[in-house]
Amino acid sequence: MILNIFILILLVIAALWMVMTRSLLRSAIGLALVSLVLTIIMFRLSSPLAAVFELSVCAGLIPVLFISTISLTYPLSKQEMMEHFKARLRRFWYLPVLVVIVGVILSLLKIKPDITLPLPESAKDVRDVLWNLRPIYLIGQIIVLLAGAFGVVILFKDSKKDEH
Amino acid sequence: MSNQVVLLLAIFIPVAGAFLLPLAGAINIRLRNTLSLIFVVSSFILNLLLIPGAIAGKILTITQALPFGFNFSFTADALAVFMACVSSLISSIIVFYSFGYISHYEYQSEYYLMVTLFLGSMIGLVYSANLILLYIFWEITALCSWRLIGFFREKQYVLKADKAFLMTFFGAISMLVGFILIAFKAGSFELSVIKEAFRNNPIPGLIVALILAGILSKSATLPFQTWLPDAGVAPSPVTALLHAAVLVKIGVYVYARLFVATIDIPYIWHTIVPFIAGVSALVAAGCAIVEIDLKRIIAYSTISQIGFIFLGLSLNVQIGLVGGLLYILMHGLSKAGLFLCAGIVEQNTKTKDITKMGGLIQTMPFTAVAFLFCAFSVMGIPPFGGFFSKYMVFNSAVNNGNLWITSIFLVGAFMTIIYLFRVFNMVFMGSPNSPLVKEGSKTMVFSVMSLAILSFFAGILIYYPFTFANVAMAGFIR
Amino acid sequence: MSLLIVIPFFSILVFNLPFLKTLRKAIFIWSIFLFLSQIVLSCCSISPSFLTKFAKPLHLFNFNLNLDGLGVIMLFLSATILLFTLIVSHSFIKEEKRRFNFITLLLFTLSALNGLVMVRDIFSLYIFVEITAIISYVLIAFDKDMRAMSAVFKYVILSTVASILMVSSIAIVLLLTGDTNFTVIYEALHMSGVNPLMMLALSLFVCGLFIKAGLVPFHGWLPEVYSYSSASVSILLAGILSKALGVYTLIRVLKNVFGLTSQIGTILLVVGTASILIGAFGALAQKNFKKMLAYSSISQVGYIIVGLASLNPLGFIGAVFHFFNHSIFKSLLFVNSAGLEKEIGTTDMAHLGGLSKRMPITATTSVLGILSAAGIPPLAGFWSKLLIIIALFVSGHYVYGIIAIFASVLTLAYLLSMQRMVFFGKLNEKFISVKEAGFSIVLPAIILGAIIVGVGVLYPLVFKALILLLA
Amino acid sequence: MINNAYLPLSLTLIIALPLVASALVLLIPTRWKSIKGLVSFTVALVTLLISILIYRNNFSFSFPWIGFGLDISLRLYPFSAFIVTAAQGFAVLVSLFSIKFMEGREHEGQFYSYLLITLGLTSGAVLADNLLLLLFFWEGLLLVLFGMIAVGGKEAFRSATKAFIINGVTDLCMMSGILLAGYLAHTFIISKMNLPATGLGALAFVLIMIGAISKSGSMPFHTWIPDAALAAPLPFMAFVPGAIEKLIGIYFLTRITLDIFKLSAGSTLSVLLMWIGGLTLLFAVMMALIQKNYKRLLSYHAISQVGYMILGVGTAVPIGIIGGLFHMINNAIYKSGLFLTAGSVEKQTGTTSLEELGGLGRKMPITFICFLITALSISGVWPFNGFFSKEYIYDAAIGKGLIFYVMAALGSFFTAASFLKLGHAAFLGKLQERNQKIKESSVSMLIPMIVLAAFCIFFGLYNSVAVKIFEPIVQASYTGKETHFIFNISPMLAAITGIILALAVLNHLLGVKLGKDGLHASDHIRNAPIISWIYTKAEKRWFDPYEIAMKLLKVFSAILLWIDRRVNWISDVFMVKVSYSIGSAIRRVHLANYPVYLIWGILGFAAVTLFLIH
Repeated sequence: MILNIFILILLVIAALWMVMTRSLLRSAIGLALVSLVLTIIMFRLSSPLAAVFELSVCAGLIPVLFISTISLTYPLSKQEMMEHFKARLRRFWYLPVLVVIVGVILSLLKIKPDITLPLPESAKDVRDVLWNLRPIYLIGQIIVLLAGAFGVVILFKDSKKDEH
Repeated sequence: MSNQVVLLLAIFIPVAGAFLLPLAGAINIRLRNTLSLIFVVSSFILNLLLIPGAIAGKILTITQALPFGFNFSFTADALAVFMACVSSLISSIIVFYSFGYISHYEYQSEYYLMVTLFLGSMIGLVYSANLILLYIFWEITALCSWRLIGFFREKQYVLKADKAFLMTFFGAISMLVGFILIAFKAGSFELSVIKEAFRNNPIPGLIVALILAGILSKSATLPFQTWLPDAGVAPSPVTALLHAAVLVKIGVYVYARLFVATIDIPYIWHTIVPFIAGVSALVAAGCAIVEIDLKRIIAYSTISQIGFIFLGLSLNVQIGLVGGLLYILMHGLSKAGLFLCAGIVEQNTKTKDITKMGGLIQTMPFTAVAFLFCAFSVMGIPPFGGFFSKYMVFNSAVNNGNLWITSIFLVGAFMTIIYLFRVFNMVFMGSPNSPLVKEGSKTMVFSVMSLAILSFFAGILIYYPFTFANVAMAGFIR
Repeated sequence: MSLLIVIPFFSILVFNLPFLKTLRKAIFIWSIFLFLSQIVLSCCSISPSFLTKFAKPLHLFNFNLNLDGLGVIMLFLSATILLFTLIVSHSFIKEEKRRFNFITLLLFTLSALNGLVMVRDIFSLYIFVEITAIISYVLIAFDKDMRAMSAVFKYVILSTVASILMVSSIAIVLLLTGDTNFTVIYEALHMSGVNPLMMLALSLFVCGLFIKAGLVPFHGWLPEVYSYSSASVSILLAGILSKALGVYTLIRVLKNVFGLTSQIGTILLVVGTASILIGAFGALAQKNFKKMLAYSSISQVGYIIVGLASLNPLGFIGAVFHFFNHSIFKSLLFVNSAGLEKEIGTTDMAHLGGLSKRMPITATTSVLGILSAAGIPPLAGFWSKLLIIIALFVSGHYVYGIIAIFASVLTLAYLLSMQRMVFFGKLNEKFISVKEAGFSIVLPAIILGAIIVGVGVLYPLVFKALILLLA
Repeated sequence: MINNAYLPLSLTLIIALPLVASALVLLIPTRWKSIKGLVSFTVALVTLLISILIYRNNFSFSFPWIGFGLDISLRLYPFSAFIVTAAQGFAVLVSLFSIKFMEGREHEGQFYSYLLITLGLTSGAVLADNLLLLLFFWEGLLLVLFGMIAVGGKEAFRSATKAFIINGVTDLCMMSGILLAGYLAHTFIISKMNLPATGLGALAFVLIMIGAISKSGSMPFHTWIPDAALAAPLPFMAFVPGAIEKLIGIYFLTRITLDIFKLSAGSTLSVLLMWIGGLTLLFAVMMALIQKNYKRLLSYHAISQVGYMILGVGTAVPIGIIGGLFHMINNAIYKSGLFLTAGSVEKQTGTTSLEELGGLGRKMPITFICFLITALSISGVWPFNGFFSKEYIYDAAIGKGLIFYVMAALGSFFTAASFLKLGHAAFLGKLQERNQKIKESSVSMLIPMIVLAAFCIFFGLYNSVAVKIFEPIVQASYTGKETHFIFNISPMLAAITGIILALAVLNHLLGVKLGKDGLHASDHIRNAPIISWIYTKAEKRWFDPYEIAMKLLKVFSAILLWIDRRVNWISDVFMVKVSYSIGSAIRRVHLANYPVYLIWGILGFAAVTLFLIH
């Protein structure tokens, strides 16, 4: 039980560090760290499939993408970085405070989850659930992907044209 | 054709016809003007057709049940037919008058649309027997009066129109809440059902107060009276239509329909309402004596005369009821005359400030005589109709035995004489302060003279309106 | 039913295939055809017999969808508002390329909204909410105007927070009931009785939807997004998008999943009345036409929530009817503001004045919109507000009823001041040359105005249809 | 003489004929010279003949007009018949006089039609047996009053408005009094009403009395008459303030004191009446003394003579009432006679201010003689009618209290003094050169003067005839049985009046010696120590209730306007400021950075969860 709490605290610290760090590069690395901790939690909660996806996509692919693009950009000078940090500090100093307050409140409630955990009768295979029981998810996922890609294309593709 | 058809036509010719007018206006001006006059006059004639039935005491009802209890139902009893005839008569004269008046300004088709719609919804309101239907027509009149007061598009004038619309809307909302509460107690919005439900027990004071707020805001009595003088910025046929003949009478009619004909209010209200009316009459008369804007003076005098009508209706004395109803007719006629004369004077002298006028009787004799006749009728001088209604209202005040209220209204009557003569002298008599102007156009002078003569013959032939009012108000005193 | 989602989606794919460049011109006509057919479909499906007869072929894929009364209204509304946005955007977006992109986005919204409306399980509801949200981010930022960008950034932050709340609530629900289908959850939750966890799930989901709907404690993003997004997008947003995401899902979830209990009723009451008042007072002091409309839509959405909170069928019908009316008159007012932006370039009311002379049609339609918003009888807004007020009185919330009805005086106040500042008053010389807005703006205004008057005057038919659909 | 069948027709004819004729007169084009005067003269004559014919009958009938007690019921009985005939008689004389006098003046047609309307309405009011019908005719006179004065000239409308407002206000009091009386007695038929003069009845009596005495022009409501004297055309002054108003006012006063309220002799109300009569008597005649204008002097006298009548009727003793009524008819006769002399003087010399008159006696002998007769009868010299009616009033007044008798005596002293001054200033003394060419006025103006002078003498010599006319009135209410009152003039009172008249002559001679000519005969009284202060204040209209009321009203309505502005302030300024301040507060709170929105959201979420879970 203590281990879980320790991992959760680790997760929160990693997230805070990601948001508060000075340089963009470090925050991208922070993102990878957060997803790593998340995969550990998922493994502990015995859902290997989700953990594998989390590890490969969120911990692997996305941070690589971010780091490569950020490294292409022109690095900020030390002094500018300090200013950004102060500005960000001024704007987000209360985030950790807020998290603590909400945590305290929720603990006060002492929600006693006295419900019996209904074990899923048959560990249905993800594949047949996706295909037979809920095909709508597939359509939904496809539309989301397409919408996201299309949105990025519309907003940023022709911006290059404007530059030159 | 059967009376039902006549009733529906009387309401829906002006209401539906109003929307044709802008189209007719696009074709040519004369067609639109005559069309609007035809609608209004035909509604008046149709109402006249209903009189024989009403006098014989037959109550004509049309009901069409709709979901949620907002049924589409009308009743034409003597009270409703009386009010419908009065307002449609005066509106037809005013529409005829506005041919000459409005021709100088733009937005004319909007004006004619709104005036005809206004009359149609007034007739609809008078005949409606369902509280929600009544509220719908009530709000349409508020909407039309908003557009009409805001006819001249200057920002100041539109501000006044908005103020008038907001105050009447505030009153209407509180009245709607009152209606809903009544419908809860009685089980339906139908007036007939409500009448049965409250057959012997009076309704709680809160509901009376809420509905009274609406009535007072519409008929411009004390707490809500400031919008009426401000609405003087409207063109004068509108102020005549609004102040004198129709709009303020709606509030009084709903008081008569609800608190006299359908429900009996707790006895304490029979002293509160006359007291409010008395104070309002005094305050308005005081303002009229001191004011210098011609239209505002006549508007204040309307507020003060409305106090008299409320006195008559609220004292629970039979002669008072009949007197109140007659007062509506007489005051409507003469006050419309006063406003139209003010319109002629204001349009020709281009100013509303009476201190700058004077000696106009030399060049505008007809308008002056018409103004004097109408003023006499408002003051209540015998051969004119105003005398009979004033005497009946005072008689009911005396019979009611409340000396305080009688003395307040007596002082009010004194002040009426004084401020009306003050206006007459400053405008028409004395040495002219500004160059004298010629008489108004033919149609305007004719309509003003007809109103003056009507209020004179209303006095001489008082027997007919009296019997009609007597039948209308029979059997309401429990 | 599923075709309604699939067809617009496939049409996007088809038009975007590289080699079919020549077909690009046809997308405008095709999308208009698509919207019109959906309107016709939703109109005929008011009579239940139609659904059963024609629904069979639509069941190509068994997506576990079904269409109830509320869904039909939503289909109709989304189709009409999208149609009008398309027509208005026609005169705003000039280049061929950007217009094509805009139309594809609209088709995306259509399929997403249809999906949202017809879906029967909670997770796919979440998915479609996410799709619509993403598309609305892109739409708002479409003009890449700086202020729009900052507004959309705030909107993205807040709506992702909302999505997180919803996802966690779905997780808890899954935990409790094991299945995501509405009916299954409904029975499971009601059998197991009240337990704190279920309450937590409910509050999470409801707060997520409050953020999306822009009700008072969570309404921060709404004014900026509505006023800084481009003219045609603001019509879509105010008309249907933010309400569909927030209010429709709230109705669906509360009615079918968690069930309307008195506790949630009081929350809705408090939030609704607060948003009515703050929306009305906020709008009173505004100097910008679109910002005032944004605040006013907060206040009107508050009416819908209050109608829902009265927990009786009358209130429900009133709330849905007001939902319908609000989207109609709000999009009418935004169409008028689009007309203003097109002809004058600014919607800052301080400089405007006396435009009714120059733009008569826009002025008259905006009068119709105002009166319907304030609830003046002959027009549609009055009936829905009346139903809501009666429902509140029936369910005993007299104080809230009185506050709600007297807030409509405030509504009338700020709308009249808007009408006075923009359309009446003296025409200042800069706008002498202004002429009436183009045909593509005037047509939607007239149609919307006609709908308002038609619904208001023919209220018996409308009531019968509503009872048929909802009761 | 006419059998009963025609009586209802004749009664309605008396009322309707003048009204119809008045409309006719207006239609006659102005070109035909004096046709209008002739028409009004003939119509008045015809109604006079009708009323003389039906004089003897005692008859009443009514037919319903409107419900609630207002139906047309007319009653002819000796008292009302007498008043109607007297009114028509005066109408005949005045219209005859004004044929010549009003010739060539603009609005002549309007003058005659108003004259006829007044005649019709007066006979209607007198004949009415229903209080409401009386009120209808009574307030109708208001309309005509305004018209007749306004016809006088350009600036006449100011005094016309003043007259209208004063009469309008008092008529409204009378209306509420009548309604109260009708409410108490449950009927408006005068013959059937009898009410106790206590409590509400007293209030009703006072209100109705205000209407009656204001119509007859007594003290508190008299101020319009002197102003109207200058502005209005002279025949109006001779006809309405001179005769008609006195007739109706006192007729109605007697009806309420005798028939309706049956005032007991010593009751407070009768004392009140006597005081009003006494004060009017005294103050008006003192004002008359100092007047410099022929017509204003006469108008003040008209007010003071009413004092005598009210004093007489107020004693509520048979002799007093008969004295009052007798004085009413006497005063009507010599007052209109005097006004007619003023008319003929004005016609010839073009002015009525005494400075420009003098020595007209030689030029206009007949007018001078008629003036002499009427002046002597008004001052109460023995053979003429004024003496006898004043004696009856003295007799009744001394019975009630010495103070009333002293006031009456002083009054007659000043009356005599002022008429001596008037006669001296106008007719004796040096003839001014501007009046050299004048000659006696035309016959048609002289006849009415001569007739009236003859009546003064006739009623003086055969005063018992007058008493016989008024006896049945008093009998009906007092003793109920046929008792004949025998009045004889107490020699002692007659002696005192003789002494008073002699003193008046002496005072006049003293005045002439001091003031060197007739005009300034009264100056020595004018600037006596305290009296002069009162006089200057009176001339500056301090004591004029109308002016005081108007100033008070201005202040009162200013306060009311302030109230109205406050109510307006609440709705205009207060509401707007409050709502805008709340609105801008919300706008300011709405900062641009999203963390604030986030915090609101989370707090909201926390509140919802807390509420739901507990």
